[in-house]
Amino acid sequence: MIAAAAVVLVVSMAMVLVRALRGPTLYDRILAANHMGSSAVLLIAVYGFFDGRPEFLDIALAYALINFIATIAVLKYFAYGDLGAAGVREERNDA
Amino acid sequence: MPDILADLLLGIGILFTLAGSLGMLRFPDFYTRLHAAGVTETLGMIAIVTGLMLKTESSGTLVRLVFIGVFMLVTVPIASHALAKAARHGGVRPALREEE
Amino acid sequence: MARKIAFAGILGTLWILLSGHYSPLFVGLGVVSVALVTLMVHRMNRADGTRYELRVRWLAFGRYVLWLFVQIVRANVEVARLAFRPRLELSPRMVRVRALPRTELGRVIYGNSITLTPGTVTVHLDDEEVEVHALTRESAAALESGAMGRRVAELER
Amino acid sequence: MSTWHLINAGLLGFMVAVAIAVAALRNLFAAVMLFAIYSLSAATLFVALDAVDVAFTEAAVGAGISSILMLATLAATDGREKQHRHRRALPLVLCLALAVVLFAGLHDLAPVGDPAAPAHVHVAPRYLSETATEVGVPNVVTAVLASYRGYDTLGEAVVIFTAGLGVTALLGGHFRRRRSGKNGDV
Repeated sequence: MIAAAAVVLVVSMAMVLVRALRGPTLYDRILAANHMGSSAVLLIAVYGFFDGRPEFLDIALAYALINFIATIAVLKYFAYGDLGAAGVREERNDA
Repeated sequence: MPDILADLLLGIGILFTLAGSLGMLRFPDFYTRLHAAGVTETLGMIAIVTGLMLKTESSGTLVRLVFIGVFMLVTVPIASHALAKAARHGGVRPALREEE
Repeated sequence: MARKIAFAGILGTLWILLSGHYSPLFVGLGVVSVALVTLMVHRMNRADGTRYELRVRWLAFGRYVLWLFVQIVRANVEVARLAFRPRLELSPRMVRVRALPRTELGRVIYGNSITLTPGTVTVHLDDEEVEVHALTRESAAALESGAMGRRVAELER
Repeated sequence: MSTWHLINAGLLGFMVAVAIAVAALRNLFAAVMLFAIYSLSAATLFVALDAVDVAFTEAAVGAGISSILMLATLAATDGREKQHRHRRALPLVLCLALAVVLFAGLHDLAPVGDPAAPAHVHVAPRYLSETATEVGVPNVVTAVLASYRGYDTLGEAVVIFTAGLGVTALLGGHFRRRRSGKNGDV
């Protein structure tokens, strides 16, 4: 079942990749990249078990962190056009 | 017995992962695809991670799996919400159907 | 100060759990890392100055998580069925729901719970209401019944 | 064809597809997102090849930091690629020639995991057997990078640090100006 899970995860990543290539909007691509990141976390975890080396989970864990931070950073860029802006505070001042 | 349960959970996990990716391909606009992505990242992820938990004896591995699961459950809705908000902010109009 | 110590304690526990090595060199490296991160967070707090209070009824919160899990499973089955159906039967819509929780933390829990259940995504959240994109009429109706909002409101104290 | 081959073929296929799409795309923001997917496939591929430490670096630097750096670059420039007017025959010929050379060289590579490969018989056995007593770090790759090749790594770090300083000196003023202008509007 572990091998099947790994293969299915690769197949589903391929499906998401098609979405990333087709777009059409930029946000579809960001969503696809984020989603592929989540699938990759699962794939790395499953692959560790498939290979008999569950220590690989450290990478899955690190990747889960990076995936989230990268997505938020990218979105912050699109929302404020600047990575250094203190987005939350600006918004609170507006409200 | 735990082994059968683990395989069952992995099976459920890959079923929902596949459903999420299929939705990503088939659903008509960005916002609906966001829902599809949620399927993989919630139940698909929970089932796979729990299935793997049942397959391990080492406590270190267990701790890491718990961290992965909890961390993804905390971050996934934040990322989805940020995406939805950014897309609306960026002018992506949702395709709506209001039949009533 | 108590906050800083608690924060450093959490980081240290995390380090020990993930490291698994207890030689002086590694514990020393861990202490240095924890001290550095605590210092950085201390300076960041000074920069943006926002504080968040985590005050919920923890027992009720545990019950809520279980309830939410059941909702997540149900919603997942629903959306997965839609994805596998040969004909797409979506009726996407935007709905506005009054935000029942009063506190900031309650509304954050509410908004995240809505997003976490597939079929509904919080698009906007302010003091009065949440704006939600729903995949089907059923998921929108389930949200408009307000069951989730009431449950989150009960967590606040 | 085993699962391992399937996974590797799939991930390599992703990388090829993404590379072609990036070359074809004119919207640079979309290209940055595709590059993130490229790095991610590479990182997963490194895991499948047992190169855990490289995978770690690729995930952190390739998918995390570089996407953000590329976006910061786009913030300072323009989001669309300019149309090229010059001829493309020469670059194409060069690329094809390079590909031929690389494919010819592929022949001489040792198979993955071959214990008799030249890289595995020279100093590697000593690193593997002596790291625990000589350095005392559980990860051999860390021991090699930080101790056996410590000066080499120090040199690399100096180069990267200098490059970072240079970029900060060039771009820092630009971003500060932009931000102060923005605050003035609010």
